[in-house]
Amino acid sequence: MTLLPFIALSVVAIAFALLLVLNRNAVHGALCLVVNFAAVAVFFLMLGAEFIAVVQVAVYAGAIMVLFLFVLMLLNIQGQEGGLEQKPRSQILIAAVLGILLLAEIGVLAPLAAGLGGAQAAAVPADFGSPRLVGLTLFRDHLLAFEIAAFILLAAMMGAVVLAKRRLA
Amino acid sequence: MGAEQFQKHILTVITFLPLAGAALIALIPRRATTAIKAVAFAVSAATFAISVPLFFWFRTGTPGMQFTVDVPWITLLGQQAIRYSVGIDGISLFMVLLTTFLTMIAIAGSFAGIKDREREYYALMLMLETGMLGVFIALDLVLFYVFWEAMLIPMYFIIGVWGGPRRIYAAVKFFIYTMAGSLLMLVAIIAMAVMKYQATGVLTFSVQELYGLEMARGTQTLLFLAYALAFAIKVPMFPFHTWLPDAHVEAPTAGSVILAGVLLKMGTYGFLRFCIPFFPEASLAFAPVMIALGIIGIIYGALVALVQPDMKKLVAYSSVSHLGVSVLGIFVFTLQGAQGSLVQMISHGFSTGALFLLVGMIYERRHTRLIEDYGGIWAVMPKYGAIFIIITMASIGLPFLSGFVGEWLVLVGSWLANPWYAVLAATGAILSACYMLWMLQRVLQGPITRDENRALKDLNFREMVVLVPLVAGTIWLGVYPKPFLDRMEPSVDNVIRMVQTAGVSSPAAYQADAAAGEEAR
Amino acid sequence: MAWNAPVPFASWVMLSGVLFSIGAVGFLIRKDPIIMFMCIELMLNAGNLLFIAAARYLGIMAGQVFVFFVMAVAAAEVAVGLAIIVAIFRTKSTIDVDEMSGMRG
Amino acid sequence: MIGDFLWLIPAFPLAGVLVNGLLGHRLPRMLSGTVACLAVLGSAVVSVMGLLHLLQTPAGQAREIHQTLFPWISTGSFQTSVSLMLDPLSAVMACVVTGVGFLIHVYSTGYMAHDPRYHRYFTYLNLFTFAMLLLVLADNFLLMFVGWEGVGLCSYLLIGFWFQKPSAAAAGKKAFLVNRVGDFGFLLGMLFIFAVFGSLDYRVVFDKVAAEPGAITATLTAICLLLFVGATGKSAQIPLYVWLPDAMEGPTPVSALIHAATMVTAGVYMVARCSILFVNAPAALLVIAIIGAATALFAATIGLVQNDIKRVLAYSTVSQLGYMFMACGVGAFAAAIFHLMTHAFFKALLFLGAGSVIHGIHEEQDIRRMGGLMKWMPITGFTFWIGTLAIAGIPPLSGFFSKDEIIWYSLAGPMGHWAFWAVGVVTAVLTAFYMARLTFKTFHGQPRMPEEIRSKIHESPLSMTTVLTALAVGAVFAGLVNIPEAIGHRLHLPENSIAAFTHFLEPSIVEKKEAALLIANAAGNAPVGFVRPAPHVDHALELPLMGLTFVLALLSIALGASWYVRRPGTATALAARAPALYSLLLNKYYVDEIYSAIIVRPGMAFSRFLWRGVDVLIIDGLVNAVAWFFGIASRLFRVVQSGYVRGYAAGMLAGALIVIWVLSR
Repeated sequence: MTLLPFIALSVVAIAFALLLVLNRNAVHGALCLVVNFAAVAVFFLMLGAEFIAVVQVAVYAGAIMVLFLFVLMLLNIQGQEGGLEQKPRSQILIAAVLGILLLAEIGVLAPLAAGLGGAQAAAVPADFGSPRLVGLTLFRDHLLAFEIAAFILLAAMMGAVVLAKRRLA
Repeated sequence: MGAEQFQKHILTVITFLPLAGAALIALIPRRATTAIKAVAFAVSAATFAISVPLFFWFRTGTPGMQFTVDVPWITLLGQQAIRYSVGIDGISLFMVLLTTFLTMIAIAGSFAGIKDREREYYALMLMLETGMLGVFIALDLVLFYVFWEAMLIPMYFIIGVWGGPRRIYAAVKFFIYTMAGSLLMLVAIIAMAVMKYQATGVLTFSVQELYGLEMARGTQTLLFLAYALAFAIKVPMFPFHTWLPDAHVEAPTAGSVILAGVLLKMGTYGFLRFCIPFFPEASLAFAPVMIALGIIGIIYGALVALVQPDMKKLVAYSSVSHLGVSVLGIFVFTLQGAQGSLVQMISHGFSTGALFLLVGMIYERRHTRLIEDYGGIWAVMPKYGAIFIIITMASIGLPFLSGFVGEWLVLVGSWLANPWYAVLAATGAILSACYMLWMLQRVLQGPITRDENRALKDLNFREMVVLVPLVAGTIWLGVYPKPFLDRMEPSVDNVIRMVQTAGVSSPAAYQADAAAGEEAR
Repeated sequence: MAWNAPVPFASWVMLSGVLFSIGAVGFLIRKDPIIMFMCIELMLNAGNLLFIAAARYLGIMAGQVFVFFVMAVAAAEVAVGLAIIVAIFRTKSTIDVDEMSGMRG
Repeated sequence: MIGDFLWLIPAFPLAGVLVNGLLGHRLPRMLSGTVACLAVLGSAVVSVMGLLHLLQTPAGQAREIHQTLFPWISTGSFQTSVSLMLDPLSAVMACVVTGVGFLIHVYSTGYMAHDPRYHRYFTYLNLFTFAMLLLVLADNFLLMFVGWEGVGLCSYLLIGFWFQKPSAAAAGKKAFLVNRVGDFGFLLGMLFIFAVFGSLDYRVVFDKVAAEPGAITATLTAICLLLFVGATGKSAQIPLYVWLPDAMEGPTPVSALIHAATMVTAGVYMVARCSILFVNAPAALLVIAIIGAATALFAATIGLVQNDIKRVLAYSTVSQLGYMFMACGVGAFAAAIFHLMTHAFFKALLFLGAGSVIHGIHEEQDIRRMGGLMKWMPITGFTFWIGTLAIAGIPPLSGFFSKDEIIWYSLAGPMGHWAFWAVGVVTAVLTAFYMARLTFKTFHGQPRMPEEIRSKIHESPLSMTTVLTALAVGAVFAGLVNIPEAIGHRLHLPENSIAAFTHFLEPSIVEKKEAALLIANAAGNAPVGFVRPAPHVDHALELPLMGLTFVLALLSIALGASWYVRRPGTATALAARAPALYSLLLNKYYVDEIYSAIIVRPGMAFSRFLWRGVDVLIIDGLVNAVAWFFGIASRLFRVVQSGYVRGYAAGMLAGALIVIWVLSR
């Protein structure tokens, strides 16, 4: 997990993120996002979180992006999106300012956070990111959170079904 | 319930009987108005009947609380902090009697006046009575505050639903004005309980225990101001009085009678029961301010009453003036002053209650409250005229009528404190005569100018039955006030002594008076 | 700069910050709700990245578990969001965010 | 034995009030009238019995009867009870009130015979008698104040008896309010007394003052001046006399009873009762004397030109009261009370005479449209003449003795001064003149009534004329009670019959010689110029001075006869030559207009300003402004809910930035 692959991958991730934002066509955007998620999954691998990397690919890239594409295709809302120019000038200006502010803030805070994480990666057991360890932590320390997550998903499902169901009456 | 058991729980019975009556009325079908009126009057009469023995069972000569009941209610932090503890002493005895008496009279008085939604009206009146009684007998600050706020709600509806044209504005103004004031008091109540808890580890809201609470001078001033504001709005004292004329003008007759007869007394009662005993030093420090406001209230109220075109507004401003006397009586910290202020409260209940009934009666006949719409109606309504004159004389403080006893004692009390207070307050007597007699001249005397007035019918039997007890009350209190004064003296003396002992530099007059008072008894 | 030197934690923070701000700016700029959802996903992902990085550098498993929950919430959020968009599209045949201001105060 | 009957004196009229008040309209007129008269007769009998009892008690014993009825107001050190006291002064007053009162009650049964509210009139009259008796018999200041305001109330009710007449209603209100201003002073006086002496009972207060005379002169002066303010209000002295002339709106018997004989004398009674206080406050005495003299002269001048028969008598009453106060002022309290008693007789006689004149010629009160009534109403005319001679001070009638005694003591009394004497004499002359004018214009000369009335003029019924004759007898012989030493010695009368009245009043009033000592003692340090004992005036002067006033009075009556009977035109001619002065007097120096301009109108304007300006505009405005402010504030916040989704997002992001920044600090 050395510097070179890190920089290469981050350039890829950032590039595709920018492509997503600037892209006029929603479908192309979705694809860019998929590539971005893949890059992040590789990052997870670099950081020793294999299980999460796989989950990332399966859930994010797989399920969520597919859902996006599915909705895009279903609604067929091609081409409404004008270029950046029709957007109201003020909105872009605010967005730009806030973006720069955010970047500056992170620039300032990153070195501080360095102290937190320590220059060197901590010594970790071999199977650090393995599903066994993740499952163990998940069900021993965070069982309640897990149950709540289950409820959230259930509610979301019911909500989505109710909202999108075609009204028969 | 055995006799002595009944005597032990008499206060609870008196307070919650009207509530039970209200519930009973709610069951009666809406159309059976006569039944509703009968039940309402029966319940209020029963409450009054039960409260009368209080006057005789009351042991004169003991300053402490009597008929006390003390039952834990809510436990906080493992301690029974909030208790249902009730009791009356010389001060609150007469307030309770006045409440039950006036509510009975008000209910009887509103039979003709209220034409629609009688069921809700009488239920609300009885709930109001429970609220009022609760305030006077509560010995636990939270219980007191609960009743203090609960009592606002029925009054709000009575003004808001059965009132005059601008009733919504008046009801909302009345409600928010009083509520805003009393919220500060709530903060003060909690602050006191917390301070007591921190100091002694005992969490209690009982008035008795909180009496001797030690606190820094600064906090005491702040807490005093919080309480004083709530009660000043209620009295109402000079700058906070503008809700009263609107509330009175828009309220139905019986509403005005109760509003003036009892609700205003909660302010002055509050000063005597809570403000002064809790914060003696602050009371002494603020006494000049309160006295000044009281005197301004007397003169200002009278002057503004002079030019009112509307009779009810005139009587409302006269209440500001009369209660200014009462406040003055309290804050001169002499025995006579405080007793005078209590008598003034009772006499104001009788005379102003009767005045509102009288104005209500001709309003029911002519549907107008403007003075110039009347003239010379004494010729057409002799009985009405006679009672009107007696009540007017009581209101302006003619000797051998109740107004004089209160005013005289307050003047004696304030002269002992500082002669100039009495001089200024005594001008109130002249001014009150001016506006009352001028109103009387324009309404009762002179030729009958409008022909509607020619056809006015005199008081019928029911109206006489409503007015005669009040007239009798003013005469009895005026001619033979001794039973009243004897029952009040120990408790009032107790409160005044608290201030005197706390007061570092109380003027020599107090000592002389207190000493004289001692050997005179 | 030695290319095989270990990656300091600060650079992970920088990376996720950049990704997050791109997502935020993208959300503000674009009018198409679908794109906005994607930007939100991007932001969430940036968060996850930082979680994992911190878990790795501090050696605590909780970070990874938390990412797990974030994903659950993200999934729920997308489901409901898209359902809303479908519902809106069905009624107003356009899903331009600026027109949808019915919920005005 | 008599001691425990005292409560009967006020009780009888009270019973009359209850009977007439509650059942009156059911009773036939006759019964209601007789009940009222009997009530007053009852208390008259008891008071006379009391008087006789006092007369019989030998000089040594205390001539005082006490009876405590019930405790009234008692809190801490302030203890008062409703208790009555009969001593020579109150006995005399009680007899005057009930005696003259009874006669006027009988007169009223005739005068008010056909009034629709007959029973209500007698209720008020009885209530008045009750209040007056309470005032007179009280043994402490507070109970006296009860009577004091009670008579004020009854005078309000009786003046405004015919309340349909707007002028009567206004006059009633004016009387009550002016009285109330006076009572305000009295109230403060009482408060001061309580603060200083710790009690309001006469016995306690007077003994403390008598114990160390001259000790607290300054406070006593303040107390006496405050009490005197009350007296000016009640007894119509400057500046609070304006209500008495308007009080003539009431029925004439009321004017006779209340505004001549009894109520207005309450002030004099109070000053006499507290003579021990006043004597120890010479400055106050001086003020009383000055105001008394000024009022006497001032009112007499106005009386010269009035044309309403009752207003002339009203101003004459104010003037005579001025005399009484002047007498008190110079220290001759007994003389004041003596004049009060005689005045009660002849002034009541004059008023009732005027009443029967008005009754006879059917409600005509303007003397310019009367004349030559002697032919039609001989009895009224004759008794009226007796009253006129009495008030003018023609011997041997009562007026002569009482008025001349006052004039003499205004020179020779403890605070006497020749200026007072001069005012006394001048006023006596004016009094004689305007009374002569009134009598001649009414009863002599050519009748000036319109033709149709002349046939209907009739003498008053028996019930009225008998009362007139009874009062005439009183007016003639009342004077003999107190014959002055100068005349007494000259006629070698037995010692006890000389100045009997003054000696009788001794125990309750400060005797002149003792007063002189006390005043000298109290005035020792007072810088006031006037306040010093009068130079010793030898008694030889008394008779010649009396003769002088008598001659002057005769002259002015003759002048009156010549101006109004022999050559009727002269008065109007004289008036034409000095129109400014005449109109000034006719309009009573424009005092009423001045009062309303200085007090009433600005007062009303100020209250209107207070109401409109301060109350509605400022305070209520403030309250509504608070409400308006919250309205505006909430409207402002509404804008934030713009519905522009991305606006919210930007807001959220900005918030996030700030939070990050804050957390990282």
